[in-house]
Amino acid sequence: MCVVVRFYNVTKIYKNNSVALNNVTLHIKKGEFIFLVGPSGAGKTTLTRLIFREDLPTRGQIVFNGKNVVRLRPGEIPFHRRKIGMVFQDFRLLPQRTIYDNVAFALQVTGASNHWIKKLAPEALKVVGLEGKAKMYPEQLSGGEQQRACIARAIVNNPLLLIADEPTGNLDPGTSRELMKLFQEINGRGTTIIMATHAWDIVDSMKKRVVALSGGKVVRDEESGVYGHGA
Amino acid sequence: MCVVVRFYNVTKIYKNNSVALNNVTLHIKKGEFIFLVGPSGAGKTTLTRLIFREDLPTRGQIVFNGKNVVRLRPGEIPFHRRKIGMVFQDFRLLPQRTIYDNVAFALQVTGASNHWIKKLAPEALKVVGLEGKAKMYPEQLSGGEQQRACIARAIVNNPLLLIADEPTGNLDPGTSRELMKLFQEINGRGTTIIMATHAWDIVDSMKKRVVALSGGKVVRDEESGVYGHGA
Amino acid sequence: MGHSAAGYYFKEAVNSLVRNNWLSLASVGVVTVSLFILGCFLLAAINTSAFINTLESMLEINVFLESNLNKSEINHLKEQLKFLPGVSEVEFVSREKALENMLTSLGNEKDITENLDENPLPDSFRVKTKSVELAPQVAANIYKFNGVSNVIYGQEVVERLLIVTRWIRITSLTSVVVLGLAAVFLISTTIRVSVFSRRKEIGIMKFLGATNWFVRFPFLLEGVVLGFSGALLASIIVYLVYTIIIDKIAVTMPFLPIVGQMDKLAPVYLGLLVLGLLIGAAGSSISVHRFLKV
Amino acid sequence: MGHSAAGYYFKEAVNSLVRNNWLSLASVGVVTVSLFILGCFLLAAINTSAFINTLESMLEINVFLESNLNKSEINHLKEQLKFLPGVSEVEFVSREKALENMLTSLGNEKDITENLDENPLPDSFRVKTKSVELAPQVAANIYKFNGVSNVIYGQEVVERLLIVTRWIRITSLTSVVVLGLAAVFLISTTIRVSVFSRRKEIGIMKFLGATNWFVRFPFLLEGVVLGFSGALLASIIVYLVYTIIIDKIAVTMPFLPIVGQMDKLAPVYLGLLVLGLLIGAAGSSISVHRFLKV
Ligand SMILES: Nc1ncnc2c1ncn2[C@@H]1O[C@H](COP(=O)(O)OP(=O)(O)OP(=O)(O)O)[C@@H](O)[C@H]1O
Ligand SMILES: Nc1ncnc2c1ncn2[C@@H]1O[C@H](COP(=O)(O)OP(=O)(O)OP(=O)(O)O)[C@@H](O)[C@H]1O
Ligand SMILES: [Mg+2]
Ligand SMILES: [Mg+2]
Repeated sequence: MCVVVRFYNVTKIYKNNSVALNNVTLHIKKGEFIFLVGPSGAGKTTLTRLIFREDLPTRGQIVFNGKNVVRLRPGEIPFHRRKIGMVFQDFRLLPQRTIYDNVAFALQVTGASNHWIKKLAPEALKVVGLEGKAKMYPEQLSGGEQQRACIARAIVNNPLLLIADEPTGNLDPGTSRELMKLFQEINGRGTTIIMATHAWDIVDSMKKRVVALSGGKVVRDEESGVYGHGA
Repeated sequence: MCVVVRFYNVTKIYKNNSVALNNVTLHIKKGEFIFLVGPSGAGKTTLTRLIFREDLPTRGQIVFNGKNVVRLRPGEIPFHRRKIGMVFQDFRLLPQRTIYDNVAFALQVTGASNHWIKKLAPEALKVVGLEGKAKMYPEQLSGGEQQRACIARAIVNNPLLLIADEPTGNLDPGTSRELMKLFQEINGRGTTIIMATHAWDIVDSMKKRVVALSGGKVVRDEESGVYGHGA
Repeated sequence: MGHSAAGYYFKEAVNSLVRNNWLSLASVGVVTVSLFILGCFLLAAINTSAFINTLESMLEINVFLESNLNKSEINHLKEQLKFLPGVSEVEFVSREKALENMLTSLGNEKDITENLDENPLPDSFRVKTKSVELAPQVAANIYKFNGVSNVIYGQEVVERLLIVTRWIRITSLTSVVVLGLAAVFLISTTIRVSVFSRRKEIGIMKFLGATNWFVRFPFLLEGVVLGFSGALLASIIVYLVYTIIIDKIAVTMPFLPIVGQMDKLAPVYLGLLVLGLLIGAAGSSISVHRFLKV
Repeated sequence: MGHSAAGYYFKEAVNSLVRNNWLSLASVGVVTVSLFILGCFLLAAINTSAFINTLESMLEINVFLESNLNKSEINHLKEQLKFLPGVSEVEFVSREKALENMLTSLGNEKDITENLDENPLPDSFRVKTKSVELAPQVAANIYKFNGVSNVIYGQEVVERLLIVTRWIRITSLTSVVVLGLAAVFLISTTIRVSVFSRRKEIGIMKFLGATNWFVRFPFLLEGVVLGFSGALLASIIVYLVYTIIIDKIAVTMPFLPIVGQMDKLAPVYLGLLVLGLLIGAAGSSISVHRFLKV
């Protein structure tokens, strides 16, 4: 099976009638690295939320890994989500747990053994350079550190698909560059990556597939594309 | 009075012994536009929190507009804060109020008349391009839109000092450029601006004063400086 | 506070009640339930007290006279008794009347007087005291009078009654106090938890330069509205339940003394309303206090 | 659930209790207060019931006999009475004994027998019934017997007593039910509000791929611990208060029938514990349910 995510004529209209996605059709192949670009409010986050089954589309179908996301039974949703590593734009760390516990928790929910957790969680923290802050609580971290904690949590259980929404929004250029190296490495091991971003310099330098949204429509979809400054 | 903010040997050590600021001395003159740069965890947000009297320094003194911030009585704090417009890195919008009410609220707390509020709040929303989303709630906005709402709230009561922490972190380049134009305009009217950012391209193009932090120390302070890619 | 501010406070309080409708409902529910129980108990205590008074007022001292007294001596004795401190009522019971009463109590269908040649009973007075506690002293005083052959007031019964009623009074007072404190605790806890769940909001207000009073006032108003609504509901329910119960009791147990006059009950309802209002106001403004220090 | 999962659930529950210590304390407090009041009321209801039983058991039927009966006729009558359905006790009171009793009740210090040529009173039986409801029927049956001149059982008193005791029973049962429901409401509301204040946390867990049960279980355990701790505290306080009170009553009012046997009280304490535990478990897991739909 070659295609990980398929969107068929997906439209998402929120309750207050704002059209976030408008008839989007999109195929994402296994192992691809996709930049999702477009102005603020274009629908990037909405698109990722639909894949993650955080919300349902108003019209259209979404297939992930051979399963129709729209038709998942409530009991199947957790298992669907475990296959996706998600870096949320607003982080969503558990405020009452340490950074280590936040990362470990993503493994705990999958029923991983303590042994396994003790091996993987510190590794993930090391990858994002937070090994020294493992025992701190989210509110004790700087914005960039919280973002990195969120990334560590997303990659810790080696997901099939990694969705990163604005993962460099709070990072300095040096850390950003390192993060992109890490993403390429993960991508190299076969993980599909969707990254929504405004960082035109990163997009331009990576020469990956670029999907540009505007007003909820796919306005551009190019292999080794660029951010496109006009947008 | 020419100097708006003075830091005298300010050190901030958090409860868990992490040194966020280390003996910082800094003078910021009225009408200046300052970029605060430095890697993630360098202490940028901490510095702004101390000016805002969200927290107290461990050692040292901070003077804002002729008043010692460290020695403010509890009853004076609100009036101190009203002189500062703050764009928080984590937005801090009131989740149960509409965008309009969030912006209006910043005026309400100062005791502004309804007439005044009805004039100023829509203006501020228009400036950030959110006039169409005034009636929506924060969770109904995209990340970039929330950030703009936060900016509208910070500028609505024409503060003496505008502190913006990562105001372009969730904005596309186009919106960022417009925001910077807006900031320059506000700055032109005499408002001092401190902007913590990782957007090297913006810093480099604006040629303003740059204060670089690293490990809690001021490592560079230049008039019309650049981001400095090595940092 | 200016016109706009007053309007703001009021609008805020109402908006917040609507926004947090679930929490508001829960708080009102807790106030209602707590004050309903307290109200029922207050009414029960008032009625118990009235019942005890009636019981006690039924207690009488029987003063048996020597058989050789004439009318004027008896009248003189009656006057003496009337002016004795603590005595509220004196009634003469002739020996004929006493026999009649006894026969009635034995059942007057068959005539026991058939077997009776002479009335064996003495003349007597029935004396009531102003309060049951005075009975022993009054009885002792009467016993010293000339012409009195014996004084009986059911010493044991009086003593027991005194102990029991004192216990009942203490218990019902304690219960009311304990329930009152429980109501205060329950209501203020609910309001505190509800404020707790909005601590972030309070923090943000402070960051925008709101003074403590500006933050606190809408919460205070909200607490007042919550507490008062709950108390009003409780009062209405207590009133309805009580009305139904006294109607039923009036039919099935007309002999029971039920307090039905509004002048005695009004303080109960008023007390509930004031209590609800005060706890609501205090509970919310004190809770807010904890989160104002930012 | 594997070993690691069980450990996780338990650790989570404990951690959460410690983390939310303020909320936990508030919830335990509410459980304690609610169940304390319920417990006091249950004990009061049990004792009221026992008291009513004693009162009722004191009620007796007086059966007056014709004056011309001989010993064997009297004995025969006694046997007949004993085998009458509903009768529990029969005691013979001779006319001499009856006179003595009457004289005692009039005060035996002066001798009224001086004035008395002949005893005017008849022989009688004192009959007790198995329950007070049976008295009217039993009395009517006895009246038909030969040799019985009159039957008195204080018809009015019995009727009143029956009505009053039925009311007391209904009232105390209703109170216990109402208080029980109130306790359930108060406890589950507090727990719901406390879960409500952590709704974001629940949402994040779901986003990480936690199953509903994985999220719910620690909350359920936490609810059980909260409910049980509160109930245990309430039971202990009720037990202590009750012990003190019955000790006091045993001294000051030895005549009152107090239920002190543990076999009758154990169900009360057990009931409180089970109730606390169940409400805690149900309250928290039901509340979590609302926030699981993300
Ligand atoms: N409340 C806190 N308690 C303990 N440590 C803290 C707290 N807030 C910040 N820190 C620590 O202080 C250091 C400086 O944090 P600060 O938020 O000022 O960094 P920053 O320059 O804003 O970084 P970023 O660019 O990632 O936002 C960090 O190492 C952080 O972990
Ligand atoms: N829960 C919601 N209810 C109503 N409208 C919503 C909701 N979430 C998003 N929207 C609207 O849908 C549109 C698309 O939002 P989305 O978050 O997908 O944008 P985005 O591309 O991620 O933008 P950004 O770069 O600013 O994060 C926006 O106009 C937003 O206002
Ligand atoms: Mg977005
Ligand atoms: Mg920061």
